[in-house]
Amino acid sequence: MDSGMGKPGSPADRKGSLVFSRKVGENCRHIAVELSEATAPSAPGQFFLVREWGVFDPLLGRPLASTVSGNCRLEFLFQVTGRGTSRLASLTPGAALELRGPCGNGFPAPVGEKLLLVAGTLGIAPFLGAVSALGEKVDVTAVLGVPGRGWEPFTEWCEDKIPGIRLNSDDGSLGRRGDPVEDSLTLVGPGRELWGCGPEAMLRELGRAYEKGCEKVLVSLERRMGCGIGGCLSCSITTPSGMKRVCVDGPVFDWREVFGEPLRN
Amino acid sequence: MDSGMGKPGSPADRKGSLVFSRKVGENCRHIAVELSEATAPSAPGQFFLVREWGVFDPLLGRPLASTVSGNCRLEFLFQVTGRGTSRLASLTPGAALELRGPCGNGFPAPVGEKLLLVAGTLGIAPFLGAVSALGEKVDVTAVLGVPGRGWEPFTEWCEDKIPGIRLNSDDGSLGRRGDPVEDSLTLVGPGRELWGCGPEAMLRELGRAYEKGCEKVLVSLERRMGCGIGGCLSCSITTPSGMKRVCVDGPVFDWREVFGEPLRN
Amino acid sequence: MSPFGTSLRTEVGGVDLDTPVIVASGVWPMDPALWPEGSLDGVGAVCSKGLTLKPRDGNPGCRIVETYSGVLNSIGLQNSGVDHFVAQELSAFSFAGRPIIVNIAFETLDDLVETVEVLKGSALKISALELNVSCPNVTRGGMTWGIHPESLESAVTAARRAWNGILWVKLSPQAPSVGEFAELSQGCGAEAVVVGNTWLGMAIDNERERPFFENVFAGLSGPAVFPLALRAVWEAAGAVEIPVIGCGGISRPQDALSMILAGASAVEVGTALFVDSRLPASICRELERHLREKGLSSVGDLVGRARR
Amino acid sequence: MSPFGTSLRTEVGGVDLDTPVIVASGVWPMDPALWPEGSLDGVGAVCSKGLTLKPRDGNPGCRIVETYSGVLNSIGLQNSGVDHFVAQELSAFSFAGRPIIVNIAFETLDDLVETVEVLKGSALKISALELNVSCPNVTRGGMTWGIHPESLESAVTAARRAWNGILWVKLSPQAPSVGEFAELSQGCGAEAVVVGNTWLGMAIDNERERPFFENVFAGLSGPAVFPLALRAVWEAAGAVEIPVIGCGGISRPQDALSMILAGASAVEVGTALFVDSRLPASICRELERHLREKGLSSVGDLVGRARR
Ligand SMILES: Cc1cc2nc3c(=O)[nH]c(=O)nc-3n(C[C@H](O)[C@H](O)[C@H](O)COP(=O)(O)OP(=O)(O)OC[C@H]3O[C@@H](n4cnc5c(N)ncnc54)[C@H](O)[C@@H]3O)c2cc1C
Ligand SMILES: Cc1cc2nc3c(=O)[nH]c(=O)nc-3n(C[C@H](O)[C@H](O)[C@H](O)COP(=O)(O)OP(=O)(O)OC[C@H]3O[C@@H](n4cnc5c(N)ncnc54)[C@H](O)[C@@H]3O)c2cc1C
Ligand SMILES: Cc1cc2nc3c(=O)[nH]c(=O)nc-3n(C[C@H](O)[C@H](O)[C@H](O)COP(=O)(O)O)c2cc1C
Ligand SMILES: Cc1cc2nc3c(=O)[nH]c(=O)nc-3n(C[C@H](O)[C@H](O)[C@H](O)COP(=O)(O)O)c2cc1C
Ligand code: FES
Ligand code: FES
Repeated sequence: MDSGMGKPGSPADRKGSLVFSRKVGENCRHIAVELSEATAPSAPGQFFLVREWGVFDPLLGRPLASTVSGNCRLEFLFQVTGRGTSRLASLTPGAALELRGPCGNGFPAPVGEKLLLVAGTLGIAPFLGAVSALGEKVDVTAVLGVPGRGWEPFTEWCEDKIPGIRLNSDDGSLGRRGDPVEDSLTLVGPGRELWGCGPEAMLRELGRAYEKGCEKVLVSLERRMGCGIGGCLSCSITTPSGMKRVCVDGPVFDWREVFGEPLRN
Repeated sequence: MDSGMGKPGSPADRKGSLVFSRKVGENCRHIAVELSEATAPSAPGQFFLVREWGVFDPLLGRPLASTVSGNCRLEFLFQVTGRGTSRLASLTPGAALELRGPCGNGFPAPVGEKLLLVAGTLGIAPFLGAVSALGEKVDVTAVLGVPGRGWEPFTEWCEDKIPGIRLNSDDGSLGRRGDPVEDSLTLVGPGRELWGCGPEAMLRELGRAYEKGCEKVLVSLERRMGCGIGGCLSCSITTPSGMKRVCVDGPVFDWREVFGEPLRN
Repeated sequence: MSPFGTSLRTEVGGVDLDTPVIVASGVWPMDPALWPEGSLDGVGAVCSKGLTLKPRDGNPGCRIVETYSGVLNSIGLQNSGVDHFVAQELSAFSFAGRPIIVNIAFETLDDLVETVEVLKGSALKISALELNVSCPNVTRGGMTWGIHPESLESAVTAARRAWNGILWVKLSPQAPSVGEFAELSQGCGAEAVVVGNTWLGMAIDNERERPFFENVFAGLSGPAVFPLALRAVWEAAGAVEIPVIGCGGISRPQDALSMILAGASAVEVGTALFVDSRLPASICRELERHLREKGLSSVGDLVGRARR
Repeated sequence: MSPFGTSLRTEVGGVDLDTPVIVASGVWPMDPALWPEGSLDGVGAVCSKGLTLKPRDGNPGCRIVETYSGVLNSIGLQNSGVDHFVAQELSAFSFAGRPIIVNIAFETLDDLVETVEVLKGSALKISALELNVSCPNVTRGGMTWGIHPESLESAVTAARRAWNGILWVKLSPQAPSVGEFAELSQGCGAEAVVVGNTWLGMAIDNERERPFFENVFAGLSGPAVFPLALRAVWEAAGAVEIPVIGCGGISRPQDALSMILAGASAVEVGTALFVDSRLPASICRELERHLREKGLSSVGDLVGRARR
């Protein structure tokens, strides 16, 4: 049952107030929230269910990885994909929020000294905290993939936060042409740990890192959520070792726990 | 069917943005809204259904009298009494609103030269616009009643907007001790028109003005509303001349239309 | 003229519509002079307020209470009676220039037949009769007609005999099986069924420790009921050949599309107009957008597409 | 110990509760170690996730969709089976220190009886059995038990024979008459009825032009259904002598009070915990406030007060 991932701080419900909400390109927002009371510190990969306070439409909190978490302050980076996130994006400073978290198991401290982070667009969010938290101790390389033109404000923002981040775009208009998995496969090898976050198809592809001698591949999954704490089974996934809840058994899983044994050629 | 009240500008649905939201004491707010597009000019006593944009909880717009209405700008003064108004009160500048209006029949231009306005607490709202609109042409006296201590910020705010307003409070802590009806009855007489807005019991009492020779008493009523435009019959009242809709047949009615013939002794 | 293309034209249960968006009964003024700016755009037809044989004052006391994303109403069929409707209201109503659907309610079958007789005498065109067997807000008649198979059958049969124009039946979602009741209506000769009306709910005033409404129960409508109404439409559309008109909680353009994909040939919008008078136009734009996206040419192609 | 006064103590259908607020089945972890800070405060009892005889993986595909002030779920009774529950989960669950209500679902009467037999073998205390005849998310069993009088009767009778502890029946709001079904449960020996479960709804994915859920239909819960559930509770409480436990859409403290005033002896909260883990404590404060305001001494005095 215990996945051995980064130990969770116990989640709590907190009221918060929006400090700022900045556009990062057309469709993304960087927001900061001041909490009424501190939560447990959150590890990279842990998340919060974020919603507007006091209204029931939209009803559910949206799971967002905290990119920075201080004592009473949290930051998030999110994309507007639907009703809840567009609502969150429309809020102005001072707006009252409700947050549940930190939820789930984050990424555990890397065992080796070399870490490769692979992100598809907003999959970069959980890594933003990791990069600063790991600091000098670990040699971190980050690889990011975006569709292409139009994503400049987003990639510039990421480059600012993670100097040296390697850019990939489908059409080659930003950074390398290609996808972040291919790019990352050129870098992995024995002794390097790999963390991935992004579309599920991308995460599955990361299993190819095992062929390159990489021994530890961790991935952060997404599912629609209800409770966020393991009670409602909305976020269940079928894995080789049975049903798992993304919210408490994950969202960070060992690649093999989710996708089974990698094919080796 | 036609009540002969102030001609309504045709209502429309508009998107607006909150310009400011200022506390006026514990429980009241003075807000300004910038509209995306102008509405018809509104007469004193006409109102708007005001709601947050894009969410369905709370669902209904709250009817609020516009205290000031310019081309693309509206101001409101309201009390937090329940879920909808407390939600409106929590919004911060920039918040997106939806407004339907101007709705209903406002107060028609007074026929005489002397006008007496009688308000119970927030009943002052529709008169704020009237006082400035009528300006020098009419000799206006405003009478306000409040419960007492605690309402200072509100009464000060009103005194600032309507210099010379006569204050009454239940406990005598603010202005005269007594109720605004008694106070106004000392002032009415032939040739003076009376407009009232406040609790229904107070409005009924205003019928006593007829005894004093006052010939025209107009009152603004409140009812829970659905559509605000005369379609849903949520706001119906039984009157001596049949069922009336507060939203389109009112909210401003001739006192006799609502309460019947006044008792004369 | 409709600002929307011919792709939205459709014939539903014998009525030709420029768009498949109908204003539901009882939520919007019959006098188009009262309609807010732009709210006629995209409207394919308009239902009258529920009419009864004699004038009714409706229910006393509180008539509307807001709930989470919904409203409870207990209007109780306030209306001026069918005579006044035909003599006075219908002509103003006709100014909207849209097909008029006349919604009627009744306590007894005799009432029903008499009401229909009066409507037959109208010089102005009535595009369809919408038989309301589903009003939860009256103690006699109303919903009770729509929740027992035998009474539904007798009502639809009586209406069918009395009325030679188009007949729609507006079913109650309180019926034990919506599909069965839709079938029954079809069997009795209805040209279409409207699924459905408000859902039986209530609210309590905690301070006064009593129900808000004099009649205790009231009808729930608005966004909250949309998923329930969508399911009811799905069930009905699976049970009958005649068109199903979807009604209940449609609040955003996407909802109307969902209803149509579930099998509705047209939709009625009600409560959502309280908060957005331009919803009909937005629905039309959404339908046109979806048709383009899927490379289809007519709204009829969308009906029931999610059932394939 | 409950931080709330003795005024909230109550006995409901044979179970002693410190407060009348129960955590509904299927929404909250059975392991109290997973409960957010402060969420045990004010909780009078906890229902288990719906258990079945054999382990179930639940439904494939999308399991939850948000609706206007509500959620549709199609979990499909994922659980590890009753054996595993008794052997493993019950002991952690008992750590909550609250009465445990075991919710069970079944496909056949034999399943039901066998499941009960396993539960009888438990060394740890089970305060009541909650017979779930109302799950809309399974194709066999589930809600079908709760919408036909004969099948409800057979299920409650079988459970009653097999189980000598306290028996609650969780009714379906899809039943044609909630009052009648509550009475039937009472007649078959239930100590209390829970009114009710989720409401049958659905959602459509417009882009993919198909239902979101593999089973098409799903269960609607949350704020949206509150007015409907309140009405169902009112009906049930008018029909039976045994306690009614109100469940459905309770989202703010006032809602729980309304349910109790309508006739519920206790309430279950579900979906609202997704957004407010401290709701049970807030409900208790609201009940205490109301008791003080009305000069009453016990929550029992509030039950059905709006019916006077
Ligand atoms: C653990 C976790 C961490 C996440 N961190 C981030 C982050 O830091 N930044 C970011 O931009 N996004 C993040 N996401 C994704 C984000 O939660 C969804 O994009 C968001 O919930 C969609 O809400 P919406 O209102 O925009 O969409 P909706 O209108 O609700 O739906 C639009 C689409 O979003 C998907 N979706 C809806 N609800 C959820 C849900 N609860 N979880 C996942 N997908 C959903 C649906 O499949 C649908 O296609 C994370 C998701 C998880 C599970
Ligand atoms: C034409 C008109 C003009 C008004 N102008 C003003 C104004 O300028 N300033 C101001 O403070 N108030 C005004 N009101 C009253 C204001 O609309 C209500 O106080 C407000 O709608 C209550 O909403 P809520 O969310 O606070 O209360 P809710 O939680 O909805 O209910 C709380 C209380 O408010 C009453 N109420 C609820 N809905 C309505 C409604 N739609 N109409 C009337 N009463 C309702 C209920 O009876 C209840 O007791 C006006 C009302 C009308 C009809
Ligand atoms: C205030 C109000 C009045 C209504 N009056 C009638 C009526 O007279 N006749 C009728 O058939 N339906 C009536 N209805 C029901 C609506 O026509 C519609 O069927 C129902 O509200 C569900 O749709 P909605 O959620 O889009 O509003 C009324 C609804 C409301 C809210
Ligand atoms: C995700 C989810 C899972 C549920 N699982 C069960 C279950 O296993 N057994 C059961 O009897 N009810 C189950 N329910 C129903 C709830 O217990 C409750 O009766 C219903 O949701 C209505 O209450 P609410 O609106 O407060 O949530 C579930 C509800 C949800 C939302
Ligand atoms: S979201 Fe409820 S169990 Fe994961
Ligand atoms: S609010 Fe609809 S008729 Fe007045």
